[in-house]
Amino acid sequence: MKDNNIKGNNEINKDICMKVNIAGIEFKNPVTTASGTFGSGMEYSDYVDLSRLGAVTTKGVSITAWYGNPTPRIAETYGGMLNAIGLQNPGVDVFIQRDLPFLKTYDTKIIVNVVGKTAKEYCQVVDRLSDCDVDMLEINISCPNVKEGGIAFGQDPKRVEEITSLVKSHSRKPIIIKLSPNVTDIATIAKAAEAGGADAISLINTLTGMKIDIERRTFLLANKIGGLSGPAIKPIAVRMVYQAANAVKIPIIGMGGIMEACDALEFIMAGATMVAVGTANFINPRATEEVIEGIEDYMVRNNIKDVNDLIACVR
Amino acid sequence: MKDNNIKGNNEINKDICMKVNIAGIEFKNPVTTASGTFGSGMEYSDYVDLSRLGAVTTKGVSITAWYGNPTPRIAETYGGMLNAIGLQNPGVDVFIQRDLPFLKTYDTKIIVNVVGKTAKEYCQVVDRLSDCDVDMLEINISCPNVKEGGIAFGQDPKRVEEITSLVKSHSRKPIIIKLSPNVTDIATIAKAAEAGGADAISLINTLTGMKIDIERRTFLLANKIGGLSGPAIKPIAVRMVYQAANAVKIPIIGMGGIMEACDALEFIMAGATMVAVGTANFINPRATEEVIEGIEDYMVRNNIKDVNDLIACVR
Amino acid sequence: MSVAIKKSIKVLQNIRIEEGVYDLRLEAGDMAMDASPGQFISLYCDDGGRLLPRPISICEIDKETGNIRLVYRVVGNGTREFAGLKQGELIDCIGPLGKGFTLEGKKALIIGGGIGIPPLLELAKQLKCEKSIVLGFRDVTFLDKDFESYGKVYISTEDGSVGTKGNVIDAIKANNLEADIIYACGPTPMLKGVKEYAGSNNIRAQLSLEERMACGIGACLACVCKSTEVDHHTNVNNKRICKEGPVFYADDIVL
Amino acid sequence: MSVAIKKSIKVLQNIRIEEGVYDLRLEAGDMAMDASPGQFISLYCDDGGRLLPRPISICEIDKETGNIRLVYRVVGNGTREFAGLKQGELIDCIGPLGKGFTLEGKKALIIGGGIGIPPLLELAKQLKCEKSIVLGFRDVTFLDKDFESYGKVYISTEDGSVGTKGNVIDAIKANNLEADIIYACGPTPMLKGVKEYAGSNNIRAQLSLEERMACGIGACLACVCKSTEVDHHTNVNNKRICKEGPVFYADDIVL
Ligand SMILES: Cc1cc2nc3c(=O)[nH]c(=O)nc-3n(C[C@H](O)[C@H](O)[C@H](O)COP(=O)(O)OP(=O)(O)OC[C@H]3O[C@@H](n4cnc5c(N)ncnc54)[C@H](O)[C@@H]3O)c2cc1C
Ligand SMILES: Cc1cc2nc3c(=O)[nH]c(=O)nc-3n(C[C@H](O)[C@H](O)[C@H](O)COP(=O)(O)OP(=O)(O)OC[C@H]3O[C@@H](n4cnc5c(N)ncnc54)[C@H](O)[C@@H]3O)c2cc1C
Ligand SMILES: Cc1cc2nc3c(=O)[nH]c(=O)nc-3n(C[C@H](O)[C@H](O)[C@H](O)COP(=O)(O)O)c2cc1C
Ligand SMILES: Cc1cc2nc3c(=O)[nH]c(=O)nc-3n(C[C@H](O)[C@H](O)[C@H](O)COP(=O)(O)O)c2cc1C
Ligand code: FES
Ligand code: FES
Repeated sequence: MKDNNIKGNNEINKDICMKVNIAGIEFKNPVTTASGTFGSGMEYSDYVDLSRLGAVTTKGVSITAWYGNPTPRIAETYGGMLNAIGLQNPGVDVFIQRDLPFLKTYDTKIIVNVVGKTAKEYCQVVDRLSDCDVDMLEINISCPNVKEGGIAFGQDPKRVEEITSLVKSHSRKPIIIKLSPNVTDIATIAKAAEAGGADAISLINTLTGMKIDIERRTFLLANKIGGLSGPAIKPIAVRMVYQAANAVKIPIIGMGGIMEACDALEFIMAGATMVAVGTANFINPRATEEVIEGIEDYMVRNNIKDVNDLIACVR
Repeated sequence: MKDNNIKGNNEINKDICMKVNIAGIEFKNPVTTASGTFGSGMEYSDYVDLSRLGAVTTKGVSITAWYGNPTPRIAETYGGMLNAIGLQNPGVDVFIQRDLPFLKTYDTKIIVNVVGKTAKEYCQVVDRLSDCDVDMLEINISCPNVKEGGIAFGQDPKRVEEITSLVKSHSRKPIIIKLSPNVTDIATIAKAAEAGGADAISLINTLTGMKIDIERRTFLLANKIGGLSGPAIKPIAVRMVYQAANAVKIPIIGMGGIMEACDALEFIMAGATMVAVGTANFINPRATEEVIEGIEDYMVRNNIKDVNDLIACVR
Repeated sequence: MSVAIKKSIKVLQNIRIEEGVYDLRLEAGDMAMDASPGQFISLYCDDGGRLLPRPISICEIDKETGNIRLVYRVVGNGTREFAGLKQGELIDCIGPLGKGFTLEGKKALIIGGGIGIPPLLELAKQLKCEKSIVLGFRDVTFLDKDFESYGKVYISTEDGSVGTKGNVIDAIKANNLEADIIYACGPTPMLKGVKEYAGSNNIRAQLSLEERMACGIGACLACVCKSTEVDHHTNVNNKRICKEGPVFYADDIVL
Repeated sequence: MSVAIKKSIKVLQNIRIEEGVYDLRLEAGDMAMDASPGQFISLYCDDGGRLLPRPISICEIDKETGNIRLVYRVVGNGTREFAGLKQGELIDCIGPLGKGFTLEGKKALIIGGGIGIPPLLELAKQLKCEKSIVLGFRDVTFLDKDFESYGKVYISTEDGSVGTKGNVIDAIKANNLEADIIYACGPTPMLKGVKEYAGSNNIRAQLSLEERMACGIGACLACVCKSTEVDHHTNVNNKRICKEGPVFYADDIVL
């Protein structure tokens, strides 16, 4: 039922094809949400028709409930923000019982972001989700805000390959490995994920940063260090997507500072098959839909029939 | 004559001490210019009294004249800019004959930024400058915009240590190693510079980034990739200065996105003994002087007598 | 609860009512229709360097005209930008956000401290029971006159220049004020004092909290406070101030 | 040369004179006093997301009032922001910048293409010799009337709707225009054509170039063009458009 319905009205009217394909899954358009910036979709469903999105990517899900970090958890920075939420989430069981049924009422694909403190925990979550009606799993080995797991897995090519093949061996769903930008050479890391058997990679997660409150002479974040996101980081993200696209054959989901369609198009032209909208949701709750509409407008204006023709078109 | 004159009027009036010391050199205040954003001081001398600055740090100087990269060499980004100048400069001889005598007419310290395509070239420049009346040398092993040399030296701890000790063995001036932020672990790199015998480190150089012109479907920079600077990168820079300050004992010159005194104070509190103002000069030619005045005002307002009391005060 | 909307709305007036404190009237339309006391609106900056919206509590609601009044203090670059807003200009807003006060009780004590005072004005207006209003300031007072039509106003100042010298609890004690319900908004130390006072006097208390926010609608989990019970949203002891709050029963949260 | 200054200056007028083309008059004071034809002013955006100043050539200078006229086309976010400037508002500017035209020759050809036309107006005004003015447009013309008091104006349009069909060189040939000096500003393909034409006809030519700029004052080396001789500044074959230019002798540069 759902799949027959993939062509939305807009696409038919404008006579353009927005469909993209990753690991055999067809997405009605190349726009998803960046994990952690869209909850499980519920909160934004008042503003956005979730069925318009290529996919909803959920907040990180762990095997048990996680408390997250103490507050303040965020700080504004010039053209961006720092966050150190610390992956607070109710755990995979609540996700499956409550959030998944909600998401299934919409005609969109579901990508679940998976987190763990140990390799075993990643696998446990992946095992649980492999039996559920979700489309892909995004393995977050790049969260800078937790003491164990997260980024520690994502900065060393050997560990990236190991965790990827381990998770892959557990998963009956295609897996996306989410990479950390806090590395010397993103191409090596991307290749490691590919070698481990990843079906796709997504990047970038946040860049680690810090803000100091000079009046109180303390750190602004309780966690001292947080992850930088927003338009400030876009040039770094586009560069990394470009470098990764030159290094691997698997598809890329690009993100980092996408505010409008023109930003999303930079990522696609640099080599991303899909893009994710993150921090922009906080500034404009309708950002995801507006990005989709803007890409369509660009294609109509430039007489481009298929969005796939734009992928990696700048070389 | 010069040294006797170090206490400017402002400092006496405000009854605060702005002097800092790096490798036995005393700077009248902790503010210098970021290499490459201030020419050799000449162009900005119409706007700023160079004698007010703690030091002038010059554009990168190589052994022979360098042409730099093709244009476009810069692109604006959200809250920042990309540059791929490619270290165009007239070479060390012209620097010594023309720029140095000009700088010597001011009562400020002189830090010369040194670049080379090979280890040998770095040493040649260092040899030439060791006989000149300059105060310190900043060894740029982190320029992302040249094919040879530059960043290639700055991303691997082993090579950082090697080039540092090689240059140090040639130099009769104290040396600062300028680090690249495009690394997984800045602490390791900082330690390598310290182990190699660096008298100080400076960071951050620019982060590599890219911008795509979606209308013309090409790269905005002729060089494709450039270095990101400006307020957008400040949280990353402050974090790295903090991490480096925790890793090494040698002094740190902090930079990256300083627009105003409040930004400079973040770096100082994170552990920088001096700070450099870069991209801000392009937006406000008087930025350096205003940063100095702003730090003084902060100290007066908060009843802080000695700027050294602020260094690394947030832990 | 009503659905918050994001839109550009017109500034009707923006005047300084005290050193660094401004009174902003907005032509909020639907937003005003849906708003209730204790809710807030988030205002966006015009300067692209500052992306996150600034949450400001609703001070007064005029459902007939659709106008909303906000009172804010200039503390940083965002509020400094707002201070420059001129009549007729547009400002992007999202709201009304959060869960406001629950109107209840027979004898209410309304307690505000500093810039926590504005959200209590609409509450004082809508609350129909017997009420005493206690307002705490450092030195100069503001907005206290606006409260006078809704109940007896008691003032405390740190320097004793007006009313009781000390804090709001000192003023309550000095005036022997009694209540079966407390409504409070103000700095955390004050809220701690109120929670303790309410606890030891066995009075139900509703407290309005503050935390740094990004989304303002419950999605990002930036703005949590510690809760005594596990929250329904993430199954841990964290409640979202922007969604389950900003107003909580004192017993439900840990300060 | 005069020293450029950075300051906030008042907008006297900002009107649309053609689809996407605006006429901005500024109360420039000292800046106007020091300015000469061919120089430019860099305008700063108000939005903190856009940091770099936008270089715009000076179209007219009124040394008596200290007013300056700029004519610009909306091509991106910065110029779009400028289009919204209202009378009485302030805008941060730095200028006058660069080296303008050298007034010389007995019989001048002034050649402008598209948005390269504005800087030639003040030149046409100040140049006292015999002069022909050739203006090239895609289709609709603008500013051509302003030139008429300073010389005979010839127009070329790509679609032939006004004047000669084709480009400025076509118009020069069609009208048998002669000169001992050429002044030109316009898109690079046009400047290439002019350089070639001047070369093969043995006419001295001054060309005004464009490049992306950061500092605007010669410090950052963003804005270089290839020069035939080594430049005095960095001893390579690169000249700074913001400092040694934007106006160069055709023979001195490689296009
Ligand atoms: C629910 C709620 C209601 C509020 N109601 C009012 C009110 O009625 N009147 C009033 O004057 N203030 C109120 N505040 C505080 C107000 O939001 C901050 O003073 C304001 O955001 C500061 O912005 P700034 O840009 O001037 O400061 P900056 O320090 O420059 O802001 C930087 C970032 O920190 C955030 N921030 C700074 N201080 C606070 C704070 N105290 N609380 C939350 N975020 C903060 C800003 O929103 C911004 O994202 C309220 C806060 C909350 C959470
Ligand atoms: C010496 C000089 C004189 C000029 N005179 C005029 C004039 O009189 N009238 C006029 O309409 N335009 C003129 N231009 C071009 C004008 O500077 C650009 O159109 C303008 O900067 C575009 O800004 P934007 O924000 O709208 O575009 P964006 O594309 O959003 O700008 C992004 C960045 O690129 C730069 N940029 C974009 N296009 C150009 C360009 N063509 N040249 C230089 N930088 C550019 C911007 O300054 C900014 O830093 C001149 C350029 C130079 C170098
Ligand atoms: C508040 C917040 C929470 C986030 N939580 C997660 C998360 O749970 N899992 C994850 O993989 N990435 C998380 N991220 C990273 C984003 O998914 C995204 O990679 C990053 O923010 C860059 O994109 P942006 O600039 O568009 O926000 C989070 C980002 C933010 C701002
Ligand atoms: C146009 C430009 C040219 C630069 N040239 C040099 C250089 O020659 N040598 C060097 O070490 N760093 C160079 N840098 C890097 C700066 O010195 C500084 O490290 C960086 O810009 C971050 O600081 P900022 O954000 O304050 O500009 C250059 C930066 C810019 C923007
Ligand atoms: S601000 Fe995002 S959950 Fe409250
Ligand atoms: S713009 Fe900096 S040198 Fe010309």
